[in-house]
Amino acid sequence: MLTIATGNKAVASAAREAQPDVVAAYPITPQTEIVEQIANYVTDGSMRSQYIPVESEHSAMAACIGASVTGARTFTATSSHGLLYMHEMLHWAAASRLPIVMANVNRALGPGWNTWAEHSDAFSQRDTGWLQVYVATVQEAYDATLMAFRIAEHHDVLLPVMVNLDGFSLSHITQSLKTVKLGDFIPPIDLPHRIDTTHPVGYGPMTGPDQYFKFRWDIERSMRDAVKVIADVESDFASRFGRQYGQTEEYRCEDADVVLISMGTLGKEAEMAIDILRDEGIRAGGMRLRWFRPFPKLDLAGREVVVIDRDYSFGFGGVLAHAIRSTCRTDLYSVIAGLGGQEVTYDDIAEFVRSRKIGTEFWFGVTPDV
Amino acid sequence: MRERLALSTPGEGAAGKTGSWRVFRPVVDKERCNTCGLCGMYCPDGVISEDLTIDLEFCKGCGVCANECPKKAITMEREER
Amino acid sequence: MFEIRIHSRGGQGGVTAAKLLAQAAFNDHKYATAAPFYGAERRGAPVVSFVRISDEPIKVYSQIRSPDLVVVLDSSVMDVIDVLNGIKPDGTVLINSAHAVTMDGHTTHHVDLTGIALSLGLVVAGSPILNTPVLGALAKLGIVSQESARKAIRGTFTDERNVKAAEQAYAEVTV
Amino acid sequence: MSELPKEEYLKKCTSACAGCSSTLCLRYVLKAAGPDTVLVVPACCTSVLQGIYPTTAMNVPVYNVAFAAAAACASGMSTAFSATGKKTNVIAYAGDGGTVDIGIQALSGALERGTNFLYICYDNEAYGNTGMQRSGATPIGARTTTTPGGKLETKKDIDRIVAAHEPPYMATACSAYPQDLYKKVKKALSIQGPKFIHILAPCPPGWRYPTEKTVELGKLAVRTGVWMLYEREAGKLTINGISKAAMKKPLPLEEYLSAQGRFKGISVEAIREMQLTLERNQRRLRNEEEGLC
Repeated sequence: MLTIATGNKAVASAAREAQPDVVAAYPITPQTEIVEQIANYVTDGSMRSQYIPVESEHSAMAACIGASVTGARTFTATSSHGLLYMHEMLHWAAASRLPIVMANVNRALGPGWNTWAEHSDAFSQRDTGWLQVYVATVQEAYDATLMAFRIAEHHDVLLPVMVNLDGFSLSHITQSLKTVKLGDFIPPIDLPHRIDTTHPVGYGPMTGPDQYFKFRWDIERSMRDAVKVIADVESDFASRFGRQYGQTEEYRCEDADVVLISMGTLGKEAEMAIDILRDEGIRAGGMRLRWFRPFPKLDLAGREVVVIDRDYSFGFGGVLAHAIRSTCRTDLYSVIAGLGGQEVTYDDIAEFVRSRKIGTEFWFGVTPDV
Repeated sequence: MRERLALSTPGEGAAGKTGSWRVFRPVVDKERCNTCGLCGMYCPDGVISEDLTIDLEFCKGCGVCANECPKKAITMEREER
Repeated sequence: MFEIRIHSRGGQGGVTAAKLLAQAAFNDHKYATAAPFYGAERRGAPVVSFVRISDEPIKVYSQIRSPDLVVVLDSSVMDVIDVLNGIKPDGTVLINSAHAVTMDGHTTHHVDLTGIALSLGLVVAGSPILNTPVLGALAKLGIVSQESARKAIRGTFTDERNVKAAEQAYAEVTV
Repeated sequence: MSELPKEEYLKKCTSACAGCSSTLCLRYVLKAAGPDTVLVVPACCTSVLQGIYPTTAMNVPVYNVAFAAAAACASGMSTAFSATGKKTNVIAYAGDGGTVDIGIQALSGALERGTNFLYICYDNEAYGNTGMQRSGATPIGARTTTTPGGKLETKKDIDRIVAAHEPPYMATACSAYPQDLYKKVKKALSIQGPKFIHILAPCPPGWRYPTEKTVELGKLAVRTGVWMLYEREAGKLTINGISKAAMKKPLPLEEYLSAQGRFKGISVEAIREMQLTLERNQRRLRNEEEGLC
């Protein structure tokens, strides 16, 4: 069905379609609309999930963990400080190999209080063992949420998935949305290690130095296996519903001399910038990174690279820039822009590319010699 | 199935043969024992069976049984190792 | 791409007006996005929201800086905000006012949305509803079709007075 | 004793300290709950005493969870079981630190939401697993590794905090009375909604008394009135007989204190404060039972 929706409503609508058994969530700006919408769905009977109105995000994730380990399909949503408050439980969920799906509405961290878009909240959870995908349109928020369940629950993965959408600039904007009838796209959940009181086991007991590392390695192995699972699920999604996604979304990249890499809504705005640059005779291409964990293998050989980070690792640099610098063994021009919802237009992005100085870092809006 | 996470299977000896922890061992005077079963009821580790024999492989030697026995039928005697 | 900037005060329905307009444009088989700009404001503070309508998919997420049309739901915001900021040279203005207003050489349409809402009793918590009647005025200006506007309103509100208000605004707006 | 099931759900043997009263409690909790039970265990002695992977002494599923998360995790579990029509008992089994301190928010939330589960706090009045640091449940005057001069504050009254949530069933128990504990767990599990049982569980290394005195210490706590045994079912309070008797003819508090190394050198003021606290507590309970408040 073709309709219009905000990013938040698209996520809630996808969650309803996936029919989780349990949703445990706590409201936080700008994610609140997701929780409200799910509460509405549950109340009007269109969603048959059990909704647990927990008293904190730490408890939201703990409740999801408790539900998930019984073999139930489980969903939650959060943002910013809520995500950070969950941090301990994010590790717990992943290491318990629980396929929980969570929408995270990317938002800056305080102080000062700032409810606008930034990726630092999710990037600071990058080592928790969660798969992370970043979306750029209302449609993609919907599609990625649906696919997240199938990817997470796949037996070669069995890790939780975080679907990230930019606060306000995607969560609150209204765009068209094609909803789908899932059919058998997501098979029934089958958690191999779900609690069975007729075959009792102890979950996550004391595990000594002679054993512990094996389980860590298996998380990494599953992250690596997830690359293929993601590709398979995305291609099956394309064949059923006609929309193809990948680890990255490329725009006029084939013959590009300079590739601009970014994430989230800035990646869409960047396409406008690429068109402007092309009109000026600069052979630029855009690459929007969708999957951050597992991190994709990018081929950037022989190209100049400009990276926009909507985040920062203090005392170090842009997190995305660093990831690309190290995995692609390439130097690049690192732009820090859009922090806390800082307005970044396609004109600004085009100028980042024009004035690139490979090997340096540029903070947008701050004097360049800082 | 791959070993994805630490799942422990129930079994005896999860903490080893805890009988080796003992300094004193309970010794039952069958003459005095009236089989009231309080020793078994109070044994924290449940190593005293229904017929009131003490599993010395696992008994940690805490002495609760001796302390609670109304007939003073259990004495704690030094382990000789 | 046609870009519309809506100025209002918190609680007046500017954000909902943007959504309704996007829905109506969508009903016309156009691409549309509605984006509220959420500041730290509270009720009564000036609020701005953006609508983009296009025949092509819309990739822009940043704020509208050079609108084709500026809609002013509350003329008092003009005391604190330059609503014409960045407007295209041939850009036009739609203003909620009982009287004609001249705006620095830009074609300006006016309609008494407040009067329409009050006459129909469309008042919620003491505030006249402006977001549904404004859709009628926008339809008259050719931004969306009248039928699509009606459909968008009916898809969101059950009170038929909203449709009536839009029809009245359609009839009364100056062109 | 004949009414108690013979089944043991703790395999020989846990790595609990010799004379551990919380293990004794767990034996009876599980006897009462039976095999269709899941334990949710936050960081506490019980996380360790199950044994080391790959073998566990626990013959029911145990989900080990982070320190602050037991009640919330149990919430999710209980909700999921009921969503799939399962009647499995969900029991959070947590120490005093995980209950009165770091886990109190999750506990309060789960109680308020009416979660169908049983929360058991086994209270050894300190962070036992990490070597006896003070907790909110440590009594005044007790020496712990973080109160080397004796704790200055009185024990946090978690029972009144829980009671304010008006759960359909709550009770206190003590490891020295395992049959009483068994009955209370049985009753709790027969009731729908959130249930809370607070067990005083003496700890030989933490309280510094010889291991064989574990049951004796528990009895002393009850007979001196330091620990009151009662149940509150559907808002109606019943003080158990043994505590009623103790209120009439209590053993002197000093008998309880002098049996433990942790109270060595306790000040007269601290003893007086403890005495006043227990009298206040008894008065309050008696008044409630008699319908005077």
